[in-house]
Amino acid sequence: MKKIEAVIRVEKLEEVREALEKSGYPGIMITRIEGHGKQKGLIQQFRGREFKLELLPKIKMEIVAKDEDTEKIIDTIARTAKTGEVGDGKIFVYSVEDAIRVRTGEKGEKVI
Amino acid sequence: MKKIEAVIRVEKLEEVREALEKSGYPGIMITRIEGHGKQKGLIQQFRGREFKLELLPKIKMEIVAKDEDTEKIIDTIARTAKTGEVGDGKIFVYSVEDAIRVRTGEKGEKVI
Amino acid sequence: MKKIEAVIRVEKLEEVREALEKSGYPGIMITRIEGHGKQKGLIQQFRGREFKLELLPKIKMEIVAKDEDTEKIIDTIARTAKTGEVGDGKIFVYSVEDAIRVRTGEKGEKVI
Amino acid sequence: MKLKGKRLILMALVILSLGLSALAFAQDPTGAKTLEANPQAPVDYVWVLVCGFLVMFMQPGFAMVETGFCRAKNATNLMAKNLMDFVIGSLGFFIIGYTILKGADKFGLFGTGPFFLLGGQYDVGKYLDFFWQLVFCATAATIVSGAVAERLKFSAYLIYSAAISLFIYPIYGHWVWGGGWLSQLPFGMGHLDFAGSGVVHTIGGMVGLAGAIALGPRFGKFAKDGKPKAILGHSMTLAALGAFILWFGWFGFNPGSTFNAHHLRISVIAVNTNLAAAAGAFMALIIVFLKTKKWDVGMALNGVLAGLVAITAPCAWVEAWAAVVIGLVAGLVVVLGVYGLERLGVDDPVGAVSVHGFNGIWGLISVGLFADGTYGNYATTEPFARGLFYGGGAGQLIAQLIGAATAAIWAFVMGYILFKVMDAIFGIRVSPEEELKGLDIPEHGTPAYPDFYTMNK
Amino acid sequence: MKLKGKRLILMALVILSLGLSALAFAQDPTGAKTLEANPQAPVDYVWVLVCGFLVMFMQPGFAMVETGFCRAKNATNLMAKNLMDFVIGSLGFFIIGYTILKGADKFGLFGTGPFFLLGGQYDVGKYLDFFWQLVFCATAATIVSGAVAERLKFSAYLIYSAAISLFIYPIYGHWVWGGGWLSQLPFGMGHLDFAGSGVVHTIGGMVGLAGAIALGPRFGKFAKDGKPKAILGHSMTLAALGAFILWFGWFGFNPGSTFNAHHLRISVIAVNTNLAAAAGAFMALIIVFLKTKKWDVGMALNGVLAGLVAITAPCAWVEAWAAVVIGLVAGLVVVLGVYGLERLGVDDPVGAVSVHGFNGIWGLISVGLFADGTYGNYATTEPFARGLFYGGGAGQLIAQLIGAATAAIWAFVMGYILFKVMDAIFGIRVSPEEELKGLDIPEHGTPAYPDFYTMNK
Amino acid sequence: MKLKGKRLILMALVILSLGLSALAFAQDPTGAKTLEANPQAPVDYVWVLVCGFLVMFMQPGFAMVETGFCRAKNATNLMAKNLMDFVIGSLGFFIIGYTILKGADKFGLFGTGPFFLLGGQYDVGKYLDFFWQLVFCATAATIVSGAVAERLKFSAYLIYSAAISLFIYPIYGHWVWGGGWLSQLPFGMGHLDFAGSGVVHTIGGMVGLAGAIALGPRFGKFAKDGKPKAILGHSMTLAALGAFILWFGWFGFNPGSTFNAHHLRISVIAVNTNLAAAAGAFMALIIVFLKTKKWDVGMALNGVLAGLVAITAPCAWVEAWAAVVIGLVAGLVVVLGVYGLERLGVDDPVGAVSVHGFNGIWGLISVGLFADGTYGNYATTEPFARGLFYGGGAGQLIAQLIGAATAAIWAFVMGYILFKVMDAIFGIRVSPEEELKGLDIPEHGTPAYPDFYTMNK
Ligand SMILES: Nc1ncnc2c1ncn2[C@@H]1O[C@H](COP(=O)(O)OP(=O)(O)O)[C@@H](O)[C@H]1O
Ligand SMILES: Nc1ncnc2c1ncn2[C@@H]1O[C@H](COP(=O)(O)OP(=O)(O)O)[C@@H](O)[C@H]1O
Ligand SMILES: Nc1ncnc2c1ncn2[C@@H]1O[C@H](COP(=O)(O)OP(=O)(O)O)[C@@H](O)[C@H]1O
Repeated sequence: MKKIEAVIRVEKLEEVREALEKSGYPGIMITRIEGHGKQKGLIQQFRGREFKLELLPKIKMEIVAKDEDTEKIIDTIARTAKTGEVGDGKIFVYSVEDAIRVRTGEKGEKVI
Repeated sequence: MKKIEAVIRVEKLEEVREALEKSGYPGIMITRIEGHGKQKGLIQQFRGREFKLELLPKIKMEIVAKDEDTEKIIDTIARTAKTGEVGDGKIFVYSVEDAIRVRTGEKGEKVI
Repeated sequence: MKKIEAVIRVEKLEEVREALEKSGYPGIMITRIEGHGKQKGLIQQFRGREFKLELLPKIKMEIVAKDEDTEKIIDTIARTAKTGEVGDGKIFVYSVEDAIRVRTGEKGEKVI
Repeated sequence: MKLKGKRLILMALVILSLGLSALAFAQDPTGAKTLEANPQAPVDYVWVLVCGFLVMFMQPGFAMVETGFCRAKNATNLMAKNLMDFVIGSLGFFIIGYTILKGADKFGLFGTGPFFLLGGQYDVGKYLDFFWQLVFCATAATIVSGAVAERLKFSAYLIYSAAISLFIYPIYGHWVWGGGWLSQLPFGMGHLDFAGSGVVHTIGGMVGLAGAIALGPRFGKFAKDGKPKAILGHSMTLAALGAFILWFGWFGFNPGSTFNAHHLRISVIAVNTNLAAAAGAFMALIIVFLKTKKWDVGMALNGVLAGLVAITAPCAWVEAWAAVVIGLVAGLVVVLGVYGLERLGVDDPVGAVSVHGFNGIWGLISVGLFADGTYGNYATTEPFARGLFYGGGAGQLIAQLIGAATAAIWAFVMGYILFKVMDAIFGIRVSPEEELKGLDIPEHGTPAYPDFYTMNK
Repeated sequence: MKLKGKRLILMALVILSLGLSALAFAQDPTGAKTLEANPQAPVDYVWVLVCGFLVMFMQPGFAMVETGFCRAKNATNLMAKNLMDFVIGSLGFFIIGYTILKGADKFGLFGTGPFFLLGGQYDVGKYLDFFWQLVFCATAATIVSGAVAERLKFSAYLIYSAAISLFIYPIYGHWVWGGGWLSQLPFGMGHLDFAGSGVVHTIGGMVGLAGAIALGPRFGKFAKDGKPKAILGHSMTLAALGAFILWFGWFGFNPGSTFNAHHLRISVIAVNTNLAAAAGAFMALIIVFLKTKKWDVGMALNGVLAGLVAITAPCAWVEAWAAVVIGLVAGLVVVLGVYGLERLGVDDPVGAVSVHGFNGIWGLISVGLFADGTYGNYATTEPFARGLFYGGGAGQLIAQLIGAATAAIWAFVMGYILFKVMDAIFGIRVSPEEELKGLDIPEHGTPAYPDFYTMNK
Repeated sequence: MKLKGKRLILMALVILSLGLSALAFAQDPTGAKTLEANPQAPVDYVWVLVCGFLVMFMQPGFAMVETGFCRAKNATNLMAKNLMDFVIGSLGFFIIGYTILKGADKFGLFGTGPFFLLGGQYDVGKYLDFFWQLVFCATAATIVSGAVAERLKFSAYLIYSAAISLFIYPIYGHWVWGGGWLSQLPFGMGHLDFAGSGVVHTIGGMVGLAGAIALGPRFGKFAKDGKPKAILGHSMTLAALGAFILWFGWFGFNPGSTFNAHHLRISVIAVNTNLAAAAGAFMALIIVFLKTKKWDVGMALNGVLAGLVAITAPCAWVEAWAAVVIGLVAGLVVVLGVYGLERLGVDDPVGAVSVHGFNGIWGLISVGLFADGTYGNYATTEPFARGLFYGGGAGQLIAQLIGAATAAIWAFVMGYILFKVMDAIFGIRVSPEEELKGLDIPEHGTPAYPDFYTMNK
């Protein structure tokens, strides 16, 4: 089992989720984070004074998938989340040791 | 060291945390996420128009524990978070390479 | 590649980020969490009635870094996040299997 | 001399026409005859209407205080309740409530007459009175939503709203303001309640108490050992906004209750209203500070409202320093009330019972103590009300105590029966799951803040 | 007898001076001459000003309803629009709008005269009238922001604000209230619109419809198959607060439109206004409950406003039960309107078109049905308006239908041309990226809630 | 002729009684004698009271603007401060402040007489005046909370509130409105400040400046190189709501300051007030747009308030176009003020100093320029005020400059001493940790938004 962790643009959430829906995925956790990478900060303004917001709102998606599905899911995300501009985000992959389904108490890859 | 990552129902947070409190746990991180799995979306309504919320609010708990405590903690969570209905959530387990306590700078399993 | 996951005080976010900025880091994800560890709960009050908040607001920072940079980043965080009081937080380290840059589709350590 | 003479005639005209203005020329829908009979009427109409608008504006005040003091997951539900009690209240009071309150007295118990403002009631004076009575009735209705917040079914609240505006409020109101038995008590000047500490606030507060008891406390309000726990509201800014709106609206509530701008006493009433509110907030803030060493804004806001409720009955009959004293005591009463109810295991999420129920009673009593003989029964002519401290003896005080007890018992009993009967028939409390999730989505389908990450406590 | 005589003289004086008060003693900046001519003027001035203040206070009511019903990412933008339409409206109406509305009539089409309140207009009576007309104009202007919310460029909104206050509103207003052709229709008493169901609300609502159509729906409002989807607002508490503020402000809007406190009919108007609002909310709540089994607060709030808009034209001419009926129908109209527009693919984020446009028309029509012959053309003397149900025949109804059709067509056509021309020149819709991110940061630089974690939907 | 004669007599009666109304029949707690002496009094009482209620309602306006412009972590604290300054202000002004302001003049410096509204002050006219003066005093008090926001200890704020209402405000107020030396300057008609650009706003704003300087800037306001950084407020919707509420309340503040509804000039005042506010917002929006290419709502809201503050002194003495000009300049002043103070290293979180302090001064000066000879010293009879541009010479302007300088110096010096003395005794600034965490929990125990995920910036 792998965990796929993707940081994407806030505006892309709906599109990516719909693409995943179509191509199939086991489940997802979505977290609203703030990120900082290569993308320049956002200029905001308040009562005439400008300032730079260094941390930009981003979406983190986490999917725990069977090893064999990992590739396809990563592809789907990478494809739909892309705009080609700086700030598109990154996808990280981790290994998962075990999984438990709370409702039934089952363990292992089959709960995914 | 293992990281136990549990996705549970929002309403179960208090109960699970109290159960953990009783049975003992080293520390916890709680994140408010939105999830999507087998559970059907929630119907909401606004000015006469219904719509389906695909992403449901969930709670993610993360606990980094010593290897030997992992089983018990997973058990406690799995037991108290269970309602038997779809949407109870999942628990994932990862391995942790190192841990540092900021206050003291100590490293390794002992900081847990 | 490693993922460095640090839980720090909310008030320390700005300082830590600036220190990282100076010493260099590849990118960051910041999440607003609630935590519970050794630190005692916070007493709050509402209409004359006091109560203890068990879960305290904390900041979780996650940085995926090349193996060789890990040490320095951990050091920077541990140094600047420290106050010496209970509640300073912890840093956990995980191994990362792969990384993909969405914008270009590139893979591996070079995308960090 | 000549001038003086003219002036006296003018005066006489004014006074004469004022005397007639109440019901004279009934059934004058156009208003021309009423104006002819009383050329001074316009300023009274303007005064009563503008004050009535301010009283109506107390509705969002209550809505904001209640929602601010409750959790985000029930905010839509509280908006729904605070809206619909005014809606149902307006319609119910129109259908029959007004007739019971102000119709022809029967046995000193209730009024009778045509419903729906029909049958000779199409008259500018009648409509003015109806408007005024309506906004007061709706204020009593909306008090209860706070005490039963976060767990009462919306359908039960709709029925409750109808019940209070159709008869619970109008009947008691008739006793005091409609010529009923309390107004004719043979003590002092009969039971006096200038702007409704009793009629509006004790009634609302004690029905709320009945509801809170019938429902039981919210999940999580008391620990297993019975120790009360705080459940924080979700917006101190909205709560404060609401309290300020109420303070503002109260300037319609109290001064407007002269129902007559020719009672220049309105300026005294305005001053008293303001000072009592300030004193109530001050006292509540200080007491809690002494206990917890924190400057507790929530309690200070309750203190504002406590002072306002308490001064509502006496505002026309007392002077400024007495208003300050009445307000200070009100601040004490609300703090003791909040702690006391918690000790008794009663869960009143916003403090409505202590603010309105208990301080309504205190306000009624204070008339019997502080009335200083400068204002009459909605009249600037003798007889004037006089309390114990101003040589009026115990008569007025007795009348006040009887009225206060009557209000408290009537409201509590009627409220308790109402909620218990509904509970027996269809259950008035939402399911535990709905309570945990919050009432917004199960009852209304609409979360209050869908764009924000909220916690569910 | 003597008394009676004096009284009659007094009356005569009052009536005489009232008759003169409108324009008599023009160019009296100090007000002393006006007072001398009409010693009863102060209460009228107080009435009109206080009601005018209440109408001005409807601005935050609109702002809160609209922002509450839209998403957090556009909240700053909605504040900006609701602020600046009042700002631009005030200045534009000052520059020329007022002259077009109330200047010397030309061909029954528009008014002429000096601009900028200059040229003999420095007069307390003139300024009073200007103030009153200004707050009404600004109300019409602010209605549109809801219909075009979440996608119209701010610069386009500034231009639109100027256009509506400079001529779209004043010209139609002149036809009805400035002595123009609609007021002189040879049916009934000519077209009647007491407080502006048509002049203010139909105009605002139909310009809004034009804007909504010209812009097209928000991204995500309709699925690919054309099925409408709900886009939730970000704060039910602010939306409810806004609706309550509007309800409160409407007590200035309607009763104040007598422009005269000596019309004691103001009490009837206040009662009707309140009952129609309540009935509208009740009906809207019930209908949606029957359909979805949820108590829909958002629609109930729309129902309040629908009832208020509908009663705005007839409020002075009908009695209480008719106000309830008018309100109930308004509740129905707004629900059907909201569903109907969605079916037609029109996206009106806050329901402004159904609330103001459609119910404005219903309000105008209802005058022709329910007017009961107790009030005249802003006069308490005959002739009185009489509708179909009160033996007045179809005359008044015809006048109402002509006026309603005129308002709808004028506003829609002018609005459509305006938005289309702007669109052709510089594009009125923000870019898709800006729409997705929300208008707050790209247009204003300022997010509304930077301290909160918000979702972007 | 006969008619004319009666009318003149009536007029004479009215004018006579108005002349007497102020203090005639002192100690008439019932109000009957006052009414007899002046049958026209009711409309004046209604006017003054309703306007006073509106002024009181400015309190939540300030509260919402300030909290909206500050961070969520200090929102409870700002509610506490905005509540308690009104509470302490009400009590302090009752205890002694009113006597200092309006008591028997001593040396042109302060008033003397009985405290606590005792000693022959139990009189409807006195209470009316007290109410009016009280709400003005409380407005001055609440201005300061914005300038010292997010870092001043709550206990220090309580003491400050007492100090400003007990003597800082009353003494200066006495100089201008209590018959003190400024009102008797031998230039023009003496120093003129119709509704308090100076008495209320310059005083509040300059005490605020003293506080902001004594405290130093908030942590994070200036970069290490001294460059100012923006610290965003937490709710543009609440800030806008607050500004609208203030705009609304100002219609009580300015027109009500005639203290007399028989001055029909109130309509001119209302128009001027509205136009200046609009012009201020317009100018502020445009200037910042030219600089940053963004439509800055926060500054536009400040512009509204700037226009309102500036027109407060001249509103009764100028005509509409002048009000627009005064407002436009006010918009410029507030923008320059905000940028200028930042350049000087002064941190005024909400712009209170620029809005109230600087524009209060501008408002005072503008009287000396634009007063056009159509209104007197709260009188519709000659002598009328006349400024430089209307052939009045420099006399009035000199009186205005002297008054403005006096207000600025008095307030700044007293404020600075006050804050510095408190600081020396117990320290007025919260600890750095408390400032970082926000004042809500350490000072009050209550977070403002516990159900929401908030960021701590
Ligand atoms: N090494 C990293 N560790 C953690 N998060 C990262 C890392 N690199 C990028 N991110 C996250 O991805 C987001 C987008 O990255 P950015 O560098 O701006 O774009 P791009 O992927 O186009 O280079 C950042 O805001 C940050 O949250
Ligand atoms: N494979 C997965 N990867 C990530 N999150 C998951 C996965 N499966 C489930 N989840 C999370 O768990 C939540 C509950 O899962 P769900 O499938 O609805 O219930 P159940 O565990 O009863 O099948 C989801 O909302 C989602 O956030
Ligand atoms: N074993 C753990 N697993 C997950 N989170 C932890 C763990 N230990 C500490 N934390 C997080 O770190 C935060 C600070 O830890 P705490 O024990 O209070 O301070 P200290 O590091 O000084 O002992 C906690 O609030 C919690 O969120």
